[in-house]
Amino acid sequence: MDEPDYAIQLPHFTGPLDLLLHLIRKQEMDIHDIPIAEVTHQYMAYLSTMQETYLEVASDFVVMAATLLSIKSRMLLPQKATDVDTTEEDPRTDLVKQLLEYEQIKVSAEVLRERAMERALLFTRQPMDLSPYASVGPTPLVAVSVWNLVDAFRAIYRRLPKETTAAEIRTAVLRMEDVSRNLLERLRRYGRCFFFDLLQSANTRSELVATFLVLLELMKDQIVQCIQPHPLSDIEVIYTEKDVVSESMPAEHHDKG
Amino acid sequence: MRQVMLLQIVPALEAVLFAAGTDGLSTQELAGILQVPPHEVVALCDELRQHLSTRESGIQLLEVAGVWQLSTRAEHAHYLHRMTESSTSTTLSPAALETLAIVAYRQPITRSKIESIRGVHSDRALQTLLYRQLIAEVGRENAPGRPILYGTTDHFLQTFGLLSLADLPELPEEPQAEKLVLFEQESALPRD
Amino acid sequence: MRQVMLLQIVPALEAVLFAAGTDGLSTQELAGILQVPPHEVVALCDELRQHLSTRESGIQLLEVAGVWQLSTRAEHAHYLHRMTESSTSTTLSPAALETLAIVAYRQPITRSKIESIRGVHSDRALQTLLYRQLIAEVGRENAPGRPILYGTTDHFLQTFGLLSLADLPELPEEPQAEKLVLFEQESALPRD
Repeated sequence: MDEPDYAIQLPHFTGPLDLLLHLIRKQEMDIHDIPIAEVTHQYMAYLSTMQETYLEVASDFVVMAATLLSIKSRMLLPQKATDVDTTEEDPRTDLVKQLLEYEQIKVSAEVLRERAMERALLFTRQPMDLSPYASVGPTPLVAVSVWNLVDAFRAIYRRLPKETTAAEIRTAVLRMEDVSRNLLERLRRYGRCFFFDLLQSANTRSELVATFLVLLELMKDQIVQCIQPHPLSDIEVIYTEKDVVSESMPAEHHDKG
Repeated sequence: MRQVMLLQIVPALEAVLFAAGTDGLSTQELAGILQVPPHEVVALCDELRQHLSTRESGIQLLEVAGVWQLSTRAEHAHYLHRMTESSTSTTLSPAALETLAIVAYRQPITRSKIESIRGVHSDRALQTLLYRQLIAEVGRENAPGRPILYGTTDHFLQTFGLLSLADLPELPEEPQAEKLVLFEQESALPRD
Repeated sequence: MRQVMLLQIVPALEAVLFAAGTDGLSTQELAGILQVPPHEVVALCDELRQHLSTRESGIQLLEVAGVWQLSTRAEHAHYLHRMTESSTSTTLSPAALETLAIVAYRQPITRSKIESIRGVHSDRALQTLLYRQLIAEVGRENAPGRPILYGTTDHFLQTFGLLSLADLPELPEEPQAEKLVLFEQESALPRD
């Protein structure tokens, strides 16, 4: 708790306000009278460290840096000491307001987190299957079409967090290894199966493409054999059990391409 | 002294059996969870059974095929019957519909895979779909715990007017993450 | 006499709540199933709650998200963890929690308002919360571009053990404007 010097060892701030608040509270500065030059200096020091490692998150932090610098310069403008009842606003006012609101939210978030943890200690049970108690079967559904299913599926995809895909792009090589391992595991289990069934577990287009590429690679290495009895019929994939090295990674060939 | 210690575990036993639901737990499994020897599990279960009956609880402890399981009592069946009546509706909730869509397009599929796609627990939605006979257990996955695999039923095909699963409409071009950001507005889907 | 009759329904109440499991049942639903007026349902629930605690049961009665629900007790959590594989619900990141707190206390709210409070882009946090169904789109703001308004869901209430939004813990006192005046002397700066 009592670290002698400020900031830098804590890289995980959720945003510029989080960082700023941390600097202010840590130095026990008065939030209503922030020593802006001091805070700006510390903030910039943190930022330059961060920019070396977390380039992508820096933009919001940079905006705040600009705000701090602008406040600092406005405060350096000469003022009359007798100016007590001036209508001119303290350039820090908005920032202070924002910090206070943010701090309130931060505390609430912590309270919520604790509540969720308490709640996570309680377990309920799956609803009982009541069908034996139903006198007649369930009333038939009305007005559902197959398009409701398609819409429902689309709704799920709209909701899927972006990070899944963002990670896929950056770690394409790793993902290929996963896909390959997964595919081999399934092939070993099934022995032989249809091409279509094999691709069905793919949730995204890139997973589909990855699975397909891995399959080609496995064919090339003669770990699987593919047979198509007639043109356009489903291709059968047969595992030939040649991959003695269980974790052999055909995907490695792809990381250049 | 030992006896007293053991009795303190009875509420824990009740809690564990409660959460285990319809599957119940074997003596062996209970011994592992409660960290007591198997023969003491049996004594504890007897104790719990007695507790439940003397305190006129609405639930009872049964031993079926070597598995301990909590259940409701026969005399309350008519209340449960009334429960099914209040819950039958002629539409599916959005949650049930989503779950059904996943089962339809990704079958056979386990509950945990469904939940990882939807991002939330799907017990209730699955229960509804099973009750409505739109989906059914179609096997077990060859994986630890041998989880149940679900698939759609003939009744599903009938309800949605499909000849076979091959008749399911193709999914729209998969929205990639980029698209999620760019097209936040709902775009109208082509209908036939 | 009436009182005695009512008490006999307590086991039935326990049975139907047991059957409902995770879903729970609202006062209204219970009134229909047990065929008693709603205010008596509440009395019965209190009775059951007391029963369960005096007889040292492993389960308890909760009122969450507008429904009555049976659950295990916190003190048995370690037995239950031993039983269940880690649940799908992984903890939320601090960024997602902050965003959730803003939505909870300021709903309905647009993304841009959330971002102005957090001071940082919140796409990803929002996406995570939508995926976990802790928040949902609840409408559009009547403003240029008709931006989406977000609000919390019932699943949010469940997850945080809240009866309703009114049950949210109060926001910490915000320092009042008067306090600003206190520092006037120490500062050479003009205040408004």
